[in-house]
Amino acid sequence: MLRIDVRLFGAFRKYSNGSEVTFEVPHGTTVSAVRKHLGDALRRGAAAFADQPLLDASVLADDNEILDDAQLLGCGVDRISLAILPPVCGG
Amino acid sequence: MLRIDVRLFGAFRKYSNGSEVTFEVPHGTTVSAVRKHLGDALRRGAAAFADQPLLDASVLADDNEILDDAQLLGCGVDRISLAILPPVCGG
Amino acid sequence: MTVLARVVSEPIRAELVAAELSSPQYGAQLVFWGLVRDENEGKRVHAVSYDVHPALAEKTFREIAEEALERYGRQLHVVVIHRAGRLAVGEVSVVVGVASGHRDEAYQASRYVIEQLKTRSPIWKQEHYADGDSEWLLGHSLRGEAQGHATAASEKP
Amino acid sequence: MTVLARVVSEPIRAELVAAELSSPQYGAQLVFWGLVRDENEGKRVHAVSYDVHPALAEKTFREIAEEALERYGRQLHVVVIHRAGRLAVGEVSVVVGVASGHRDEAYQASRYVIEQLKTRSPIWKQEHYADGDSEWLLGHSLRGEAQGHATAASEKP
Repeated sequence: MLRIDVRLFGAFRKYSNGSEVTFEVPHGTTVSAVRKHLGDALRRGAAAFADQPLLDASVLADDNEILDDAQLLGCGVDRISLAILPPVCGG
Repeated sequence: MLRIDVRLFGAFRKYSNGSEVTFEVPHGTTVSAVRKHLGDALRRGAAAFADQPLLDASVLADDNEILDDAQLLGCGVDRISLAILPPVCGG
Repeated sequence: MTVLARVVSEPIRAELVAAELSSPQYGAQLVFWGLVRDENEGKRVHAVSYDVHPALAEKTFREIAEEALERYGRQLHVVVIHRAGRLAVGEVSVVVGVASGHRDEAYQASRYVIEQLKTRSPIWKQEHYADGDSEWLLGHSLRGEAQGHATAASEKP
Repeated sequence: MTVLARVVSEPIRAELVAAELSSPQYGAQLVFWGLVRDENEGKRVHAVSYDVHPALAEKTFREIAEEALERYGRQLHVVVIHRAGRLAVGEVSVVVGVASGHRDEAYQASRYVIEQLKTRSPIWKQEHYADGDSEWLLGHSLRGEAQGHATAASEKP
């Protein structure tokens, strides 16, 4: 199994511990499937998540770029760190 | 007669004493005629003026506004102070 | 061409921006300052917290600045600095500085950078109101932004 | 709305401009700095002398700023400061600062003011070259500008 740490940003900080959420998925899971796992993990959290539209409008990223939904994750590693990016409003 | 002091700016500072030129015109002279008198006065100057196109592209102003060519000058006064403004390039 | 892209947690100093932009070959500097306002949509704002993904945000700033150089002139100098953390009313949240030989490209590049920054940078804004309430503001979804600047780069000026 | 219009013979200080523009209701400040470049049309420039008709120039700045408020929003705050006298390369010749609630009107007003200033203000520029020569630059004739802002005000955005 692949262990995924997802850092929380913006409105996602209201959920889980406000910082990150960790869960496991099979190796070679798509980004799009990881998004569903993330929803499940958040719903299990201490501060339970009930904002599916926010998750639908968000993207997953690694430290270098936003990940495409079809991309496969976890080739050759057991643990990866991602971030969930809700709609942005800098400036 | 009306005595007119014309302050020189920009490229006109090459002429006369670099600061102003003074001449007399009849009361009620138009701005457009004053421009001609100014040309004559400048041509009589120490550093003689020979740049009629510059004068043609310039306007006369008082301390408040640019004067219209048709305007009459000197009603009720014996001396006025004007400025000759060549084409501008601030900024 | 040069680009400075930073996320900072300390106040942004005007002297630093000025020093970064100055050079004898530049006749124009245009500096946009975004500041925390005391009001938004009828609510009294006391402070704003900016949540930032620093690595991705700086990468996004650099990409946007590079696009501006590509569009408006490779001799431009662009500085982009964004604050992270909690800011009081009147504090500077973002600076976009452009230095160039002439003013036209400075205005165009400056506007391009700030508009793109607002819709593409991984930055989130939480307003703290006078009544004690707080709220994360709605924003622009990054879906469709995979592979970085694909969307923006394909739309020509 | 407020307008500050000045001709000054001392260096323009950035802190003064920043202080003048800051206010809790403004979310955006856009500051344009015009600087003396070391080169113009292939000639090495050592310094520039600005000759200014101060009273008329300040009046023109105020008229232009008022037009910008009329066009882009009466809540805008506009600062226009121009140097007079001899400036070395790198010195600031002109500052146009605009503070506003939002950025769009700041960009539009800023651009309007600097463009109008360059073609309507009674200011003249003499360049001093590395070879010792000096030259008054050609400019925009004010003929047709009688009654102040007549020309510019009739041309709508």
